[in-house]
Amino acid sequence: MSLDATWVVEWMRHSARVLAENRAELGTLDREIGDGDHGENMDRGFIAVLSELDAIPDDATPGEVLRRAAMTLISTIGGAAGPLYGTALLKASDAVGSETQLDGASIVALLRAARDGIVLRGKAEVGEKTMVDSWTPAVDAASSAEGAGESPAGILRAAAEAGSAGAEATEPLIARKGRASYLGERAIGHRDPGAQSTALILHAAADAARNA
Amino acid sequence: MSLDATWVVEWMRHSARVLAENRAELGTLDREIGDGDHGENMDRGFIAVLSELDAIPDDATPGEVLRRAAMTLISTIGGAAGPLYGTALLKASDAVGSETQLDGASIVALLRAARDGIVLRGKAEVGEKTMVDSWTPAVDAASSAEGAGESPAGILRAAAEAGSAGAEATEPLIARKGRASYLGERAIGHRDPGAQSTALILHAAADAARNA
Amino acid sequence: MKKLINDARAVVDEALGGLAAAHADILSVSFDPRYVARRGAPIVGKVALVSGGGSGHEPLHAGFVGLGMLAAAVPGAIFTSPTPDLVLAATRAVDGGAGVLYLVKNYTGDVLNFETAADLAVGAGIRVESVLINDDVAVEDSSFTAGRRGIAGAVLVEKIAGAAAERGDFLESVASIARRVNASMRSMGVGLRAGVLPYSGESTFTLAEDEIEFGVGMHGEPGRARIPLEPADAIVDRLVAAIADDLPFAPGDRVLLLVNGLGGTPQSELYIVFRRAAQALAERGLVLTRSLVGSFATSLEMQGASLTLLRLDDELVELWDAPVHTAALRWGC
Amino acid sequence: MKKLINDARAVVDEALGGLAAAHADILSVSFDPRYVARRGAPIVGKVALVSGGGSGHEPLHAGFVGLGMLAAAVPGAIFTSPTPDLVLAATRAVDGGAGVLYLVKNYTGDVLNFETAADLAVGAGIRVESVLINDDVAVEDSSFTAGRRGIAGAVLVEKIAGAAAERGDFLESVASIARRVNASMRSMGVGLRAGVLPYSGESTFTLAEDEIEFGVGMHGEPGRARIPLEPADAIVDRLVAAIADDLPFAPGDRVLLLVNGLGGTPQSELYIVFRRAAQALAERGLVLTRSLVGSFATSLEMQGASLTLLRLDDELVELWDAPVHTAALRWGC
Ligand SMILES: Nc1ncnc2c1ncn2[C@@H]1O[C@H](COP(=O)(O)OP(=O)(O)O)[C@@H](O)[C@H]1O
Ligand SMILES: Nc1ncnc2c1ncn2[C@@H]1O[C@H](COP(=O)(O)OP(=O)(O)O)[C@@H](O)[C@H]1O
Ligand SMILES: [Mg+2]
Ligand SMILES: [Mg+2]
Ligand SMILES: [Mg+2]
Ligand SMILES: [Mg+2]
Repeated sequence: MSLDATWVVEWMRHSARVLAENRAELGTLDREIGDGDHGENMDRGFIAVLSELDAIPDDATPGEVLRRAAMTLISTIGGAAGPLYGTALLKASDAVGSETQLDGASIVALLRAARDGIVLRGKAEVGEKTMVDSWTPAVDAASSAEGAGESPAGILRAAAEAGSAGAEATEPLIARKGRASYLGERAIGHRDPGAQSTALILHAAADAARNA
Repeated sequence: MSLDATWVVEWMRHSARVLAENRAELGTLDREIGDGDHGENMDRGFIAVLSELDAIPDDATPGEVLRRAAMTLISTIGGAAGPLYGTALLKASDAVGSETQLDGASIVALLRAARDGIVLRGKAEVGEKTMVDSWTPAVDAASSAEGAGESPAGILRAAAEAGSAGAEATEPLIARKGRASYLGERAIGHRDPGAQSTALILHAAADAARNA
Repeated sequence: MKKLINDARAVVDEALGGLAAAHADILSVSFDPRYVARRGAPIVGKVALVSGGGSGHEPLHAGFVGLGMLAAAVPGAIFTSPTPDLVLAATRAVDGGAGVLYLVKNYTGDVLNFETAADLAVGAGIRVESVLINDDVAVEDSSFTAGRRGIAGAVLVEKIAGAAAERGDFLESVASIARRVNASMRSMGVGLRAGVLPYSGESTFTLAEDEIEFGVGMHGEPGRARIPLEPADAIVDRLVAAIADDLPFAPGDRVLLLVNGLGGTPQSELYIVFRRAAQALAERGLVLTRSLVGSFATSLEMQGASLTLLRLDDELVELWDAPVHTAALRWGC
Repeated sequence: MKKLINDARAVVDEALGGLAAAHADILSVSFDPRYVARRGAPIVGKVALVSGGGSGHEPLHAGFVGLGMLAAAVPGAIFTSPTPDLVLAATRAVDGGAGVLYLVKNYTGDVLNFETAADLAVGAGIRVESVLINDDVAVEDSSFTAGRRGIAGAVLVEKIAGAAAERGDFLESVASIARRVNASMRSMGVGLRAGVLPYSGESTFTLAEDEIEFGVGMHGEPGRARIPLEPADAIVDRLVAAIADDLPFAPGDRVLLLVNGLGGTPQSELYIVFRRAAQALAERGLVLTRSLVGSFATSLEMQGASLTLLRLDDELVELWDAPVHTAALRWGC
């Protein structure tokens, strides 16, 4: 079993929908420990990706779709999340190269490259209360699932669930990167907005693969 | 029976006390249909009069006390009320000249001169929702009481009561002078702050005469 | 509401203390009697402009003391016009022998106190002229009111008459230019949330969450009506219509547009207002020739803005462009 | 809270529309891609300063575009740093061949986006240097945070480096002056009431009626602590201590003091703050040599203020005094 460019397109569409639905909630999370714009930023970026998808040729490869989505996010989200998610998708695109069918190993490579891109740009380690705290457990879970012979859809579901757990697990943490790092102990008890949007995007990836 | 300079001094002292006590209420009346400063203004002015009284020689005439109080009010109240009350006391001072004992007729002349001074400066007629609506019935009541042979204390009490009634009677009026004139119909239902402070000052005059 | 103040009754003096410390090159502050005078005043042979009024409208008027504008400002207590003795003291401090022009916003208190001051000054041998500023079209000028109020247009009168004084015009000529500016301008404001009086901690008025005061005065006095909150463009269209129809301004007129913040409105909103106002003027065929955007005549921290439109001619443009160096307005030097 | 806006998502563009209409003599606005450029840019042979960041801090940065200051400003969405393509577009528009200096406030988003833009610009053959601004002493600069934030001190860097560019300094020299200003200045602010995000209608933070945020960031980020509301003088003393002890500033140092309003604070309160700050500097033996008071780096309509202290030397004074002509700062011309 494998996933193709249609899956990437659906992933982006699902992401746009779920981020729109959660715009206010992400905004609230970011108001609590940041500056309140994360919901707006993600929504604006993925609305732009939706328009971009319309312009993508039918025969585009997964890597091409990812690259165009990445460029769109970089030029529409702004803030910290824009370069981070943009780099993530850019590195994911590099990882899958010109493949047209993505098997489990490719999916894991894609997720890992995305995470590595974020770490490269943002220099955050696990436990610093950022989106990395959702990405890294997701990559690990995906890798285990792949090792256990799961389908791409199963791998993505495992990643999404681990990503959600990772986002939730940011709540007790003190932040050491990004805007929330100024809060010190006052960040405790609040979920990191970027980790939450990562969890939503990972679920969108899994949902997009469900009927694939 | 007559009143002397001691009465004027006591009048000013009583006025200062009652205006201080009603500072917040006068402020609220003025916030409702003006700019909220009337209580502050009157209190500031009469606190200054209190200090001025300490500097007045024991042998000062009623007219001298009134003149020094007038000058103090003019240079400390400001706003509309400062020149109006200042002129009132200045004209009252002129009216009693160098008399040392004020009989009923002098008291009426004093009040009438005060009212006329206000009308001269402010050009307000009765019914325009200003302090004149307290002063004019007070002068009329004082005049009647004097005609009926009342004592100075009785004359002042009659003036004070008519002044209070006049202040209350400003409530249903539309204002045509001062800051409240901009309100049109919205002034209806609110008592004019200047009419209210006039009523308080007239009561202070009567109270000061009680033990005289 | 919270304020960055120490003592409610020391607000005026302490703010003047800061003004003096920050702008010693421009002005000096006398605390008792209280007035603000241009550094180097009196200037012999030049007409001296003096304005004043209640405090709480900063930078009006003390922020406009300096080269090319006011010779002195006389700040009263919060929302309370200053007393005649203070105006007289300021007058004496800045009279350079060429006479003093009082610029008085039309409020009963200001008029009465400046009137007395003028009497006293004339009695002391100083030539004084007074010009009344009454640019606010919010309230009808009829025998049923105290007449039109003076609001943000005061800044334009002070700037332009100040330039005339600076170039050496005689007292009568400076006064007549000030009257011309006043006659050629109209203003109106809108309030979204009232300022808070420092001594009582109370708002000067209260509006519902969906209400605005259309035509609000700069002491929080009421205007034409309370109306529902609308988009900025709709509010601006109402203001422009009220102002432009009043003079009236005619197609082809060159105009100066002042968008003035009332104290608690951020600059971005003032520019949103300016944008639509400029469009609305263009739609009426008016030629936007000069602009000013900022919080110049405020009402404590009131949220809202006012528009002022001034019809220009060549002389007014030249006087507007002349150098000015005050705490709140500076160009050309 | 009510705002004078039309559409929460059009706020930035519409405010820029007003800026363009009011200041056509100084700047021009490109809406797509969105940036603000100095009129007449590019200027051949002169270093071009480009800054930018999230919107909601007006007049920062667009209000500082013009002679003697920025060549271009790149305003992002509200509180969101602009994207690299916009910075690149602005860079291309103003590069006069002598190179472009990016002035970047230290926020993860700003740093990342300007970093990418610099890569792209260098790829396009444009010489680019970047200087990071991080004047806010509120939060410790340690490996446990994203580092010190850049706040109102940005205005001083832009003014002084802008003057160096205007006099014809080379790129490296302008960058080194900008770094010197950044290294010689410290800032800190206090918030009394948060601004409201236009798109959600929600405050960026919530304080009790008797609380203030000591060391607040200019996006409403928290500072050192929430403390009880105190008299202005006590608050100022805390701020001055935090700032002056940090560099540290030493007796005899000549300093520039900027008292900056955060958007919803009236000028009178800023001068009350200035008054005490000037006293506190004198008590420390610091020599107040230049002053600036106003709302220059705001946070929507937040109530509060920040202080910035810059240690001066002869060259910095000369560059500070050099002519500047922008929407929000003007002197010497
Ligand atoms: N250095 C970093 N590494 C990884 N993620 C980061 C870093 N800095 C910030 N983030 C993520 O970005 C999120 C904030 O994004 P957003 O609100 O859009 O940007 P901004 O902080 O510029 O307003 C945070 O919740 C966090 O997950
Ligand atoms: N033209 C006038 N004639 C008589 N009284 C007036 C006139 N204008 C105002 N007043 C009185 O002054 C009072 C307001 O005084 P105050 O609040 O101290 O001054 P201001 O209106 O300048 O703030 C009004 O309530 C009214 O009674
Ligand atoms: Mg954010
Ligand atoms: Mg009043
Ligand atoms: Mg008043
Ligand atoms: Mg942001």
